[in-house]
Amino acid sequence: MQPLSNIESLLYFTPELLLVVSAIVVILVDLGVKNRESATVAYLSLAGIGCVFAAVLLTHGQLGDRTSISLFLGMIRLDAFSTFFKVLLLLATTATILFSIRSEELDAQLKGEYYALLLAITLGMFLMASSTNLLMIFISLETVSLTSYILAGFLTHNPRSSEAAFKYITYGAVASGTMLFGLSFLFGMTGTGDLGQISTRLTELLAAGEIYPLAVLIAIIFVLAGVGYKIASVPFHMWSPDVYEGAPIPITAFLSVASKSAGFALFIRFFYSGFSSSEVMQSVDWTLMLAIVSALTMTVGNLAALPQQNVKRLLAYSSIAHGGYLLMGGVLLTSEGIGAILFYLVVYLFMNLGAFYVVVLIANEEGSEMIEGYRGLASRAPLVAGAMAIFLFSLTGIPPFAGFFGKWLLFAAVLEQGYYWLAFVGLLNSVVSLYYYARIVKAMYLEAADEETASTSTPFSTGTFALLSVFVIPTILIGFINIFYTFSNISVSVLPMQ
Amino acid sequence: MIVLLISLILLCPLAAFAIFGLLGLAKRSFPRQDYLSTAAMLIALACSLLLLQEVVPDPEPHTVQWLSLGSVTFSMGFYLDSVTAIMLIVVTLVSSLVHIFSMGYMHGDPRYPRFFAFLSLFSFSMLFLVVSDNLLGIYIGWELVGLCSYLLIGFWFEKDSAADACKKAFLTTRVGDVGMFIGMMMLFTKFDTLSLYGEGGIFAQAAAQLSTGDMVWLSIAGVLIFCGAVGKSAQVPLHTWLPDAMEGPTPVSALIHAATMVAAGVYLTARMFPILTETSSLVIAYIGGITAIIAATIAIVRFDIKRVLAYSTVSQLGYMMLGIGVGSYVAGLFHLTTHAFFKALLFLGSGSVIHAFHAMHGHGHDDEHGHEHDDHDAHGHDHDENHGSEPVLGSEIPPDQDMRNMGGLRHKMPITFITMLIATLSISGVPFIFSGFWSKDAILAGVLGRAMEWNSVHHYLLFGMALFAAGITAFYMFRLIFMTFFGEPRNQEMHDMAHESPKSMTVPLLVLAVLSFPVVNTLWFNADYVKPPEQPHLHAPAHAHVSPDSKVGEAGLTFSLFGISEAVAAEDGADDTHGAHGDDAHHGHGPAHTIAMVLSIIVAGLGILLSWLFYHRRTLSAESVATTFRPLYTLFWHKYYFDEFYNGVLVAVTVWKSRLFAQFDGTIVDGIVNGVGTVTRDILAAFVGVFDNRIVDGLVNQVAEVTWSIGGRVRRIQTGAIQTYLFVVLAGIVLLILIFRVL
Amino acid sequence: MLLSLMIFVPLLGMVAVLLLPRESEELVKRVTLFFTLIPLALAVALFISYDRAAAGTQYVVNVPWIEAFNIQYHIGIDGLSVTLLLLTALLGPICVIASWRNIEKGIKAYMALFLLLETGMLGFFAALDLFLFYVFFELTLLPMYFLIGVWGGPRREYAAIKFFLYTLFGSVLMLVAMIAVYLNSGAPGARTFDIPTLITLAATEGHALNNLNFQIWAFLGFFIGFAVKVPIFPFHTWLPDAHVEAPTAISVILAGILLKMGTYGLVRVNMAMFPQGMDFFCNGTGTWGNSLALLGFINIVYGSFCALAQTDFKKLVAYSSIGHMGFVILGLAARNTEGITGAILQMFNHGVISGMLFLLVGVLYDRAHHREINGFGGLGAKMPVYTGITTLAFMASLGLPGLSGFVGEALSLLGAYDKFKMLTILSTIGIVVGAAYFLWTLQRVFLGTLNPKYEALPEINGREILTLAPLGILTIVLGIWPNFAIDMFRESVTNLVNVLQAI
Amino acid sequence: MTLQHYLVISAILFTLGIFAVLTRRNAISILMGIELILNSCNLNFAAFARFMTPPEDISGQIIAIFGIVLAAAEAAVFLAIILAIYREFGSIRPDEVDTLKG
Repeated sequence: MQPLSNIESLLYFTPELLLVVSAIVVILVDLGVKNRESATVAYLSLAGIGCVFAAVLLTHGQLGDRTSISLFLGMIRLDAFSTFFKVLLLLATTATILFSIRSEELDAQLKGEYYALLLAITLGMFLMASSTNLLMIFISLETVSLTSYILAGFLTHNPRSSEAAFKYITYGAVASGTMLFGLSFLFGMTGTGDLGQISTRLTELLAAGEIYPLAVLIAIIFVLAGVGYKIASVPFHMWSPDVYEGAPIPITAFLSVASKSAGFALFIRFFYSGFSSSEVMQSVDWTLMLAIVSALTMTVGNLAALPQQNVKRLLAYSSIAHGGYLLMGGVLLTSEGIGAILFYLVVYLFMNLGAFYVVVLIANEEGSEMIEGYRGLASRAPLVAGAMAIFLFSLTGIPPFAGFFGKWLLFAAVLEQGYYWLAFVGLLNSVVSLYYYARIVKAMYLEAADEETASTSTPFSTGTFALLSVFVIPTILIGFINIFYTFSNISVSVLPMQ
Repeated sequence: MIVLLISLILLCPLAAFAIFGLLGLAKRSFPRQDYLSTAAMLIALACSLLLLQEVVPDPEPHTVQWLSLGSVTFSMGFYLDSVTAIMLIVVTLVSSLVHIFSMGYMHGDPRYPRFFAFLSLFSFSMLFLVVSDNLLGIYIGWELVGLCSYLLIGFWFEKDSAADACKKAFLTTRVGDVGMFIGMMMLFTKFDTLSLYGEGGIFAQAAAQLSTGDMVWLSIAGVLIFCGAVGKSAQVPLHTWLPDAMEGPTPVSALIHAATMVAAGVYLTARMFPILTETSSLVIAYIGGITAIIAATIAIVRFDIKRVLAYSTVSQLGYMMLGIGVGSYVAGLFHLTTHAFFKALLFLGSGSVIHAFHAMHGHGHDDEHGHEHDDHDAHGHDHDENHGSEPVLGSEIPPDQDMRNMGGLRHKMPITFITMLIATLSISGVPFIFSGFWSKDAILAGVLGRAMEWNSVHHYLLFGMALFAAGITAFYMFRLIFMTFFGEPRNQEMHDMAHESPKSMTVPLLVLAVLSFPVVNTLWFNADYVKPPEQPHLHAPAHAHVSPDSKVGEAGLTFSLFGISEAVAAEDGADDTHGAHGDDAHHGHGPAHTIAMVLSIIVAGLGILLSWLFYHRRTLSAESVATTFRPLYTLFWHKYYFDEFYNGVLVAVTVWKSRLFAQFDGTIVDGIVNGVGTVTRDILAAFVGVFDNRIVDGLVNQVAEVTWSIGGRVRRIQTGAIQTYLFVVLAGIVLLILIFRVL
Repeated sequence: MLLSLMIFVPLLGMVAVLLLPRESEELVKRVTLFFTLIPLALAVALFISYDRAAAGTQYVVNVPWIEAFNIQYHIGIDGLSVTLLLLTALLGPICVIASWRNIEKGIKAYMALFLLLETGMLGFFAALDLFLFYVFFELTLLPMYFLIGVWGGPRREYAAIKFFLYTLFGSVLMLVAMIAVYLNSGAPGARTFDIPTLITLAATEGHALNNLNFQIWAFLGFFIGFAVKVPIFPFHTWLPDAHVEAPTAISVILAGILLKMGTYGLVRVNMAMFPQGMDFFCNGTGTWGNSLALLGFINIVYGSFCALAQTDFKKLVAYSSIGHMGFVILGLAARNTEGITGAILQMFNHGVISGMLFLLVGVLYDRAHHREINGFGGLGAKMPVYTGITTLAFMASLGLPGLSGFVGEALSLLGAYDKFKMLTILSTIGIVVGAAYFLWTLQRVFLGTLNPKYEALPEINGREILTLAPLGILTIVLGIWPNFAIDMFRESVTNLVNVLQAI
Repeated sequence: MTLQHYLVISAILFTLGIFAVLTRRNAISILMGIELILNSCNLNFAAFARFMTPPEDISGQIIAIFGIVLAAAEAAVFLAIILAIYREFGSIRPDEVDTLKG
């Protein structure tokens, strides 16, 4: 099918347009809001997100029986895959906005920009999930990156936040520069920016022996540097613990879930549409490369998480480790592998956001992100502690929680392709991860709180519990519900694979 | 009818115990547990007597399916032949008498009801053992009597010696039981059943396999099963528990550790008679012979009246084993029966003496176990005489059991004296009018008969041992009588207080005394009543000078001299009508018997004479003899150092080993996981480029700590300096390119 | 339906307990007791109505669950599972009663977790879908972690995490094996987790599951998972710690049920699904042919000797469990009717007996507040009933005939002797050592002169007797009439033996 | 001038950029290094567009233009963050901004 022209495309571009509109409206309204403490803009953003959500679904409905539509002359593509990620990203954004409302560390003065930036970053991620052209990939990546630099450094007068932003931008700029360099070579070799055509041209050229495999290898590794930086895989992960620790907690949560998801969307599009032909595979066995990267990522993430005392930082490393698990699915050139990634991302969204929400709550209460702050939580706030325990055990991958089902899909996919060693490394890592997750559980349940905190603690509101349950219930139930498996499988089936 | 009677026999005592147990859960007890238990026993006795008429030759077992596994079935059932019937009577009779005796003896004990409940449980277990038709049932009864023995020896568990003794008894017999269990496993693997009788039973199958030649495994199985008997019947080398078991109340010693339970080993061996091969028979005979001598020699130097009797029991049990081992099936069982009565009598008599001495101690009837608190100065002066203290268990002889405190009691306690004298005459083998003479003589004749028949050195040697033991038996038994009942009272104060025991105690003594005369044992003299089973696996050795068809299992033991009966042992079919005596086919037996009888009378006489000289006339001094044969005396005194060996070596090694294992568990096994962790850590450390020689030395938390330390190293790369991070990126890219360029 | 009800009633109970106010502790306990008595009633009903003559599974419920992977909610019972279900359901109320007084804090959470644990255990024994089986297997982990970690002794945190890590380690290997089985069960789309189907497939000539090499590796994966649970040497070191630190009722569950989950898994999965793998490890030939029996032997002797060296009453019982589970392994390694029947019987009996033992230790601990064996002495005079029950439990545990412990042990040995003569004979050392440590303990705690410190020690009370009596009666009944239990699983065992001998 | 010349120059630029980023002890210098990297990419795109694609296809040039725009945006954000850093740490030496680590 021919790509639609720019004007025709606008119809299918409603969600993105709505995001832009919402962002602008938020800024404008913010100018007029007198009471800086009020959460008006936040709720306005939520309303915007709601509209976008409806638009996403409606737009997807317009697909009809077409599997995909190419928009803006082939710049982006609308298909089930992108819709899947859009829904996912909207969920993450919604959660982040809700966290932000409840978080006490965010500066009230800057709320308007903050929410506008959140909406903007969501727009960037939407584009990341649907780009099919090098130009669009680069632009969306940079949109997301630039916005997240600002968000990470959003806490004025907080040196840690500034430091996080500084490290993030330095690291991010180099990584994306490196990626761009790789992209330029891809463009040079194939003479096109379209991923589909790149794949075709690469296949032809390699078959004809007209380009060096080394050039392809370097291009792939340079691209990997950019993508790997987004999903925080070894050796491009080092920014993430520092940034996660320094950034405001809602942003950390957002980065760890949404940014990673968008990164994976990009990764899957890029590698599966661009480099999955057998000729490319023959000259550059990037799946083996990914397998090694994946094993290293989860191992480094888990091991480094072990001694952490700061829960936010611990979750940062845990997030790296989960990136490693997710990459396992990417090692395989199968739809099962991709399906497993998608499913795991859904699961991960709920459990990780849930965990970060508890971190927000405790930070509000204790003013600390340290494990000590969690001592005796079970007696102070049994429901919060119970929810946190569920998130953590789900992150470990213990049935009956959703994390187990996610891992199970990943491992099944890996084993099916005979990567026994990788599955083994992954499973051992799950065992190791139990240790540090259990440390938090231990603090909550097995250790007594200091007298002081025990007495000064404030009860959590009903809204808090309601929001918690929004994360807890899916974390318990997702694995048992068929539709999620189906959904992730349909999303995969539209990907052009060779 | 049979089933009904046997069920009654079993259920009555069981019910008596069950009532106690169930009420116990509610922390109550039946007001008259003693009557309940005794009545149960009397009913059982009556049923046993009725059963006598039901005995038929070659009976079929009455079985029910107990455990069905699909392919394999284990049944439980009764087997009633003449031996069973006689055993039933022996057990129920002795048990009833002991029950009655205990009503007097144990009166006032704080745990009086429990005592009777345990006696009931014991009776049930013992009877179950006796009537079982299969090895599994026997094993069950076997272990249960062991349990009862444990409970009753430790009845006065406040006494440390009793607590030690009961544990020792259980463990020692358990060692033998494990051997028995292995033997059972061998038989089961071979025959797929544990039933002994009936079609498809072990005996039938074993007989059918007669022609298969090599029966080494059968010998091994036989010896292993015999191991159980070694433990339970206190044969060397597992005999040490029985003397210590005298820590239990005296009626218990009489019932369990003299008359019935310890005889169960002999009974079992007799039951296994049909599958004994010549090797296993010889092993049994030797163990029996050696036990007879060792125990008898130890008995000579004991001063504790109950210990003397205990060693005497061990010695007599050895005798019975010897009898079975040489194929004198009937003689062995005959001795079992007679011994049960006269030994029970001896024990109860000694109980009566102890009881008498007890009263004067002011503890009253109610508090025998009070003697743990007894004054120790009595022992102080004893030790001089003792040439050193008695080692290990039972090192302190309670004064009321010490024969050196007794003497001249025959006037004070005439009934006790008379009855005990009868029993002593019986055990010593005083000819003709006492049952012990006949049974012991039957064994001696059996051994000699087998020796002559097979012309076997082994059996001549065994005969010598048996004869020697017989002499010593007479000696130490009369030593006991002389020291206790004759002479001057050695402890006047105690003597003055002594008195005859109440009726409930003397009546059982009298009954048992009557039972020590051969008249009441006539069943044994009826050749048709008790017949030895065939031993298809026992072959006469090549050099035997009897015709090969001669059935050695019937080593004839004729009583032709007095015509009391035809033969103790049955004849094979053709000879049944004639009886054995004077029959040419059994020419070996007649002379053997005569020689044995004459010799046994001589040695018994010698023993009694010497004893008289030493302990009554005091013409000879025991002390001087002891000094002369100091090494031998010391050996006897220290009971051949068995206990020292077991405690010093076996127990110590076991405990040491267990400590070692536990230590191993704490350090090594956890440590192996640790080791894997360490290796992983070192490799990873090298990879990470950070070396640290400090080894994490937590013993248990190793894996976690090691992994943790890796984590610590990994995080150290995270220096916080952004340019380091970027360098890692660059290095990573270069590394990836290099790796895949090389690949 | 009955079966599902039984499994999920405790879960319902958990919800109910959670909804109760925290202050009404008595109510919480009563509600919990009520929700554990229902499964017991249902289990008894199942036990009675179970068709003993039929070989297959009964009360089957099979509804699709996660269709994307052909995962079904497939439950059903055969003789083996119904026996263990009964045990589980029986220990449930007993443990609730045992926890009545000695759980001081957070009784509500305790009871809720306990009910969750019960659902996990019941579901595990009924599951016929491998995935479901695994989910229930893991479901027991979390409550157990908290029950030990929160309500345990002084070193509870360490014990809890050790238990958790060990088990998780085992179960991830099991997960790999499980996925491998799933992937090899057919072409994509036709794959299944259904245990009965998998067993049939594994017995089909030429099927991927029938491959010897595959069977060996899959066997190993599952085996390690279960071995940690059993626990089989050298994966046992979590057990003494967990047992010692856990509260009484949880020790009972741990020893009574959780250990059985390991051996049950061995029977249900390893033996039935991988008969060739099983054959490889216990055919008595080759380098590996004796390995399973050897592990059983090591467990028996090693556990017994370790128990002998303990001075902590509870640790002693814990090590004795290791020894007793060795008999189960030995019996299973024999792969014949006697051995397997013995092993299953031993599983049940050990559940009952070790339950008693831990309860008894708890009774003493509640009174004296320590468990040092050498610190007692002469209690027999002070607490005659308690002593009597303890003696009964000890005797049953050391395999006294007439009590249940003997039958299982004896049958296991009988079966094993047929295949592994030397190892079996050596294993009997365990019987003697077993008698030694129990009698020695009996002597040190109950016999001898009364330790004056415990002059005022109160006798065992009615509530405690109530927890012990059913177990004690079962011990005696099963000792006298083992067919009572064997009837239930005779056909199942015959089936299994046929499968094992078909290869 | 052939394609090779452009590529060599861009490679040199890229390397210099990386070198600057890794070694400079001043945040501004690092920003300059980053700009070098980005510009080397732009050069590449332009060169490839000139030599490898038909003249009517200007997608390469477009990417280069976008690259310039984004580089500018990045520089702006970077400078803002450097300001914040200077405010908080009193220094813009990257090795002194290392409170987050481990």
